Amino acid sequence: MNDAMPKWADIVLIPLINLALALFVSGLVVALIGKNPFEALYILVNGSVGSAYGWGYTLFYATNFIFTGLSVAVAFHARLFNIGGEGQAALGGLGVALVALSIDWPHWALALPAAVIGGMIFGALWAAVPAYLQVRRGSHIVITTIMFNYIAAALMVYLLANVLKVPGSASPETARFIEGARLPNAADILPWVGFSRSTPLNVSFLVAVLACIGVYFLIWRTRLGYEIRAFGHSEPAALYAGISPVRITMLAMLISGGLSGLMAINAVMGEAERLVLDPVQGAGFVGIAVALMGRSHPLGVFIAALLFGALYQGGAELTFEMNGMTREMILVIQALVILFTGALDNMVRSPVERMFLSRRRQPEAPLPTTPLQPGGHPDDAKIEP
Amino acid sequence: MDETLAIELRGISKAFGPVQANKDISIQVKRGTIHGIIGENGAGKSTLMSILYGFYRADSGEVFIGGKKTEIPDSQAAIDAGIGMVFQHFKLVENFTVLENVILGAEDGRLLKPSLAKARKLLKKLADDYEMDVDPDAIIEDLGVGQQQRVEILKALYREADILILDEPTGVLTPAEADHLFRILKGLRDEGKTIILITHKLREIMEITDTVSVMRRGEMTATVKTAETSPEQLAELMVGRKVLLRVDKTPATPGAVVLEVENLRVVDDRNVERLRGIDLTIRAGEVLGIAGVSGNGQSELLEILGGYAKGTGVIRVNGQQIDITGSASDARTRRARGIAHVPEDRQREGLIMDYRAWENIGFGYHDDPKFNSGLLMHNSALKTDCVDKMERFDVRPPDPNLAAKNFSGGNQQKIVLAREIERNPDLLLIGQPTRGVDIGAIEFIHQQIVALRDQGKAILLVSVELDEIMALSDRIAVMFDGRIMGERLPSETNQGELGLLMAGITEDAA
Amino acid sequence: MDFLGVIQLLDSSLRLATPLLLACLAGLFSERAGIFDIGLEGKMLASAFFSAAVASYTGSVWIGLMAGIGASLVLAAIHGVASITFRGNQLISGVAINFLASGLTVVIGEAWFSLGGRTPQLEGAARFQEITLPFANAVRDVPYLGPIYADFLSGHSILVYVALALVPITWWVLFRTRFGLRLRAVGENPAAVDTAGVSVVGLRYAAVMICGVLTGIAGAYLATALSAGFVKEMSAGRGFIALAALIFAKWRPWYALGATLLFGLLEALGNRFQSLDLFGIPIPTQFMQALPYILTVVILAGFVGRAIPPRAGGEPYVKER
Amino acid sequence: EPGLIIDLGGKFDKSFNESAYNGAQRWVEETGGDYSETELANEAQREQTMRRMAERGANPVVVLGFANASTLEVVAPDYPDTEFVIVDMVVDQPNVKSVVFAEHQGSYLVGMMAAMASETGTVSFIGGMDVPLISKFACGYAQGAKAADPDANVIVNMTGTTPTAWNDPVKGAELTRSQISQGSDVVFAAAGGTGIGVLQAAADAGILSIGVDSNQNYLHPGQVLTSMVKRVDNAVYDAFTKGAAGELETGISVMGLDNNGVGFAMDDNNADLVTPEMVAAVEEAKAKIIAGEIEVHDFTTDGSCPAY
Ligand SMILES: Nc1ncnc2c1ncn2[C@@H]1O[C@H](COP(=O)(O)OP(=O)(O)OP(=O)(O)O)[C@@H](O)[C@H]1O
Ligand SMILES: Nc1ncnc2c1ncn2[C@@H]1O[C@H](COP(=O)(O)OP(=O)(O)OP(=O)(O)O)[C@@H](O)[C@H]1O
Ligand SMILES: [Mg+2]
Ligand SMILES: [Mg+2]
Repeated sequence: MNDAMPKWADIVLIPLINLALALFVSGLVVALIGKNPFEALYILVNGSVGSAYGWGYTLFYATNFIFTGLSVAVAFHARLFNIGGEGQAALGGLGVALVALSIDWPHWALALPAAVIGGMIFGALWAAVPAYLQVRRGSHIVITTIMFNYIAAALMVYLLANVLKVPGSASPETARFIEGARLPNAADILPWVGFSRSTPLNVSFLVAVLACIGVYFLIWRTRLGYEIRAFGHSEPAALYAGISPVRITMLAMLISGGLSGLMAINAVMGEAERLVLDPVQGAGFVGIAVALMGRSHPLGVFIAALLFGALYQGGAELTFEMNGMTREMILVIQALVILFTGALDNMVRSPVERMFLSRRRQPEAPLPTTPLQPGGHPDDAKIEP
Repeated sequence: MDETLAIELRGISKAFGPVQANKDISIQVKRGTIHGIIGENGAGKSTLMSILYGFYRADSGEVFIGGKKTEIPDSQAAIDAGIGMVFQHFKLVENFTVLENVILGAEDGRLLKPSLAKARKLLKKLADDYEMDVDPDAIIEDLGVGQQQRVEILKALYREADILILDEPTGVLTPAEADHLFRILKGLRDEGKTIILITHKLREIMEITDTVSVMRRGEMTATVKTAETSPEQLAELMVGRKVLLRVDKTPATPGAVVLEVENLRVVDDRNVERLRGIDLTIRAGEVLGIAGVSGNGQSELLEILGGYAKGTGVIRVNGQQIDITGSASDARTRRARGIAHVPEDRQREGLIMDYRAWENIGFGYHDDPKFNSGLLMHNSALKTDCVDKMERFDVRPPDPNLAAKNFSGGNQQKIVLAREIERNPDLLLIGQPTRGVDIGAIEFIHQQIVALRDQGKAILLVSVELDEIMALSDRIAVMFDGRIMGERLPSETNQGELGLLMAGITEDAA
Repeated sequence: MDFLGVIQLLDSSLRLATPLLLACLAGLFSERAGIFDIGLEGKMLASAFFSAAVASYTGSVWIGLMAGIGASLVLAAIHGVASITFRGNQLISGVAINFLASGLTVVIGEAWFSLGGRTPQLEGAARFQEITLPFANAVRDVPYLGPIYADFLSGHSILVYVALALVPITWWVLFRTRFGLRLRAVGENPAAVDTAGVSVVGLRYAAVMICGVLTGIAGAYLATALSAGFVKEMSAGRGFIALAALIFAKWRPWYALGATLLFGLLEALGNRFQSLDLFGIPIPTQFMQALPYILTVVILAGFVGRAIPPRAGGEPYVKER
Repeated sequence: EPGLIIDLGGKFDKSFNESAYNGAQRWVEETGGDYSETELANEAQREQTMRRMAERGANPVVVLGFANASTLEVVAPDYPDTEFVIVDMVVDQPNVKSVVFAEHQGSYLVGMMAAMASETGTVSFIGGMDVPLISKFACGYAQGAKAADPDANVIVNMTGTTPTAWNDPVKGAELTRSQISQGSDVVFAAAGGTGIGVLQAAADAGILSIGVDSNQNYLHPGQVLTSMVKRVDNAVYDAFTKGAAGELETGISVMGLDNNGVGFAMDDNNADLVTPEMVAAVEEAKAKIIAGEIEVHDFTTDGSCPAY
């Protein structure tokens, strides 16, 4: 029972302390390589959320992480560890690109739903094989999804270098999508906010928000979600209730793969406007961290994705603005954030919990004592009949 | 310093987060006696003993062993002080052999070989001395619970324990096995060892202990000489009010046949035949009790009737044969045929411990149109339903938003019962209805089962508690090793006869 | 392909399998004790960097090896503190360690050598050299057995032999010693170990640290034996493959040898037959490059049954909630 | 003040990016000037960084690598007063100078040298990833080898299909050993950080290797036959100098053998390895290529290679 602490402490105070610790240690690393940590912190924060420009990038990265984070989260609810987000998102990119390139789209509003479907189907198909093998052959989904990441990478290189590339071009990338298959970006939609023309943030962010809401509904409101969670909590109980493990594993992985595939809406259709080699850029792996830190809840995923988006953008500013700051520094900061907010959570939680507990115990009145003589040995103390 | 005291605890307190499990407990245990500890579920018995064994650390209080103040920061210290403990939930490594489990932590050197050889010899000797045979090379998970318990006792004896704590040891034993255990305990006592026996069975307390302490809600309410007390008094001390120790019921009036089972066989995933041809029938308005030591196929019987084990044979419900092998054979289709199921292990199967009460109230029936529209769940319908059922089954606290894990065992069981009974099934399967449930709640649950029978339902009751089987059943079938050894009427049999059947001994053999 | 070709293929498989084997055995210790470790990759990378950096700085590969093991141990300790002491989520901790290693190796490397995160090339005593086993040259001409001995078994760095020797040693430690019994028990049921009077925390730390040492050797092998210096991200996913091999091997030492040799062989085959014509139709390079992964899936699905992990794996040992 | 955007892969990749960086450094040393520089960390930053550079007032802005082309196509028109230089790709905008290299020609020459230095008649190539640009190297190399020795056997291998393909010296070394076992005794690496492992394995096994992009002969003196240099440094240096003087010409500039944009590296480290006959043959071929008498096929034009 987790009533040791008020809720606000659980969801606000503790994460903030953790984040502060992570930044503190990051500051030590920055200082260690001879840079000013305060300046770095300022650039990091200001660069990511200090301007419309920064937000444009922060939210763009966050969009990717929301999709991959949700993907991992949905699988987690069924107690499946899908580390195939990289490959599923790459295949999603293929699906999106095929949709975008296949028809002379008159308007993005038509192209987007089609691309959503294309991305989801391709991502889901790439997850389907590992899911099926898990269900039918007991092949461990962790291995198979790792393998499918590599296979996806090979497939993408083959297709882009040989099949989809613009003839005569040396670039392993598809042609740029036509106007009707390009998504409007933040500057198009919200010109008055001050987003720059080039901001990569685009309507896919809204799709991501919808996906969060959708996943929330799926998991906590639908019958399927009810069954997925039940299966994830206890397989014997699921069997007892007549929930088919085969069906749940397949469906959860298909949805998970579909969500990863959706990432391509943002990265391929929204930003690059063409399919390039490796459009995923590690977002599949970041999704694992995002899902774990967000406790597999869509809102948590959203917040964690935002945090990682801000770190990505702030980190870019850091390398841009601070001489001699390598881009790997940002990996270190990310790692520390994951470590402190995710894995070392109890380091802060336990003492805080104890603090709250001791404050709460004091006013409690003792239980009324029984009229019986407590304890001792019968020779010494007789009880009332 | 009192040399005659094996153990003295003074002022032990222990809190688990907000739960105060032990509150300022003091107790003295004389050397060479069997000391019983009795109390409702959750009274804090296991916690207290676990503190003595160094498994938990007390928040405050002192421990004296043999009159000497002793710090027990961990189990090693307890072992060094001559204490051995058989936990309520065994602490065995399931895929290790018996020998490996016995020597674990008490190995003689860095290498295993000498320890294993030594343990094998000692095990043989202990087996001879106490008639406790266990195959030293058997894998724990292949053993029955009774055998597993022997391993736990052997572990303690191997460590030369002087003081032996047994936490609810008889729950998993046949009466004969329990008698055997008690003989062993008496033997050990006569050798001068001290024994602490935790149980919730008053009969056992009366039968074997010299003194008994009663716990209630984390506090020690009394310690008395067994000879100077009575079951009724103990029960009252435990619960704080008078309780009915018998079940009131009228003779059954059986109706039409509801369930027919012919030659039912189940093979588990390790290719062991768990059911070896079961035949039985149950009529409307009667309770068929299945007695037996756990692990003799009862679970598999419930599982295949409940729809989630596969096997061969014939099952007919209300005269219609149901599919038990096809892919459509699952718990869902069973429920559609009017079979409700209270599973043996409510925490593993019957409930999703992280689900709130209202979510659990629809578990298994979540595809009922009342609870969903095909896609979305009607959470409000579930909640209303839950509030209603909680009230009628007196679930405490009556809070539908509380997670199942935060209810006490008895209340968890009430939630499951409420859910299954209220479906108005034709056939109700009930496994271990009162396991881990305290006396007060047992009373209530038993009344519910009898009431259901009187409404004309067919009930299959599986329990390892012979008392319960005797009290509730209209007919009793005894299972042993995947077979039904025989059927008896409760009025025409006794615990002794049933106990023999449970051990696989039929009259012709005996 | 002729016999010598086969020998060379096996030779290559052995080299490629060695880092996987070391990491796989490392993971085996950790996971057998109930601590899942997806941070093998990061530890390997950190060790690769520090072994190369220190070897280049001191000129001694042995000091480098120690430094690599040390770095890996530091990360292992972080994993231990997070997942044992503070009962954190082992997966999160592993992910964090992977990120930390990819970032820190470059940040430190850049600050140290200003070579963009690389270390200087290692030469001479700063590298592990290949060892020629006794009589290797003398027996080379013996048919079949000669080449097997001289070309396949002989001529590897000492760490290869260490890795091979670690297989029976691991088996022996796990199944024949007190420590091994307790280690396996703590991964199956920590409460049993605890009530037997043995420290769960101590055992798990020991296992995590052994894991650190072995991944340390794996990383050093990459940077100071197979290549001559550190390049960023040079572990190139081998930690994950090792993890896959561990599951494949069902957490058993001899199977681990088999699994990693199989992975090594598949990769060697992929290297050797990158361009292949099948009945005159050229197979795309990318297909051949993906073949090891495809075959892994096929073998897993076709021949390897369900792998049951240690039962207490991944869950922190919590007595009081 | 000029600006340089270093591509994914990093400043010290020992080849492409590093060469550009060296060009910028040379300019700094010679002119004492200052320039802005930044490294890309991921795909999405391309546009961001280009715009940031332009808005910061850098001029000209040099971007490296083919992957920037489609981005620059969009960005350049928004900054008509800024001049951009893109290396390795053509972008058709009035304020963009596109610098492309005839890598196939340079590779042809080192291919000839490889075949001539080979005793086994088998030479090999290791590329990072099987993408058109790398095949352009491989194909030129194979053509050169076949030209010098029509019976030459050319083995072509690629490291991998994930980004780690460019940073996997272990795999590079293993591929090299595999090629050696197939008879190769000269190996040409065009695989970024992976190439370091290739050159190392070649040196360890006592065979010859060929470096790429910058002059890598010094890495293993006496064991690197030559390096196929691609003077990205010159391109950058040139852009910086001309940009400062305000005389940068936009349009396409092909850096080939004729203007020393590509070539093979000769220095003390490989002086003993390259025989006068080799130099003579290669110089002759070079002259013929410049004169148009020999036409080296460019893989990227049609995705096929006549030599394999
Ligand atoms: N593991 C746990 N973590 C947190 N709280 C718990 C835990 N187990 C039990 N509780 C809390 O302690 C209370 C007592 O639980 P317990 O099962 O011991 O009750 P009980 O007195 O045995 O009741 P019953 O007779 O109904 O079984 C419950 O209300 C529950 O909220
Ligand atoms: N590890 C634990 N963490 C949190 N709460 C616990 C823990 N163990 C026991 N409790 C709680 O402490 C109280 C006392 O539990 P304890 O197991 O000692 O009771 P018990 O008398 O042995 O009951 P039972 O008859 O059910 O075995 C209960 O409310 C229980 O829920
Ligand atoms: Mg108890
Ligand atoms: Mg209880």
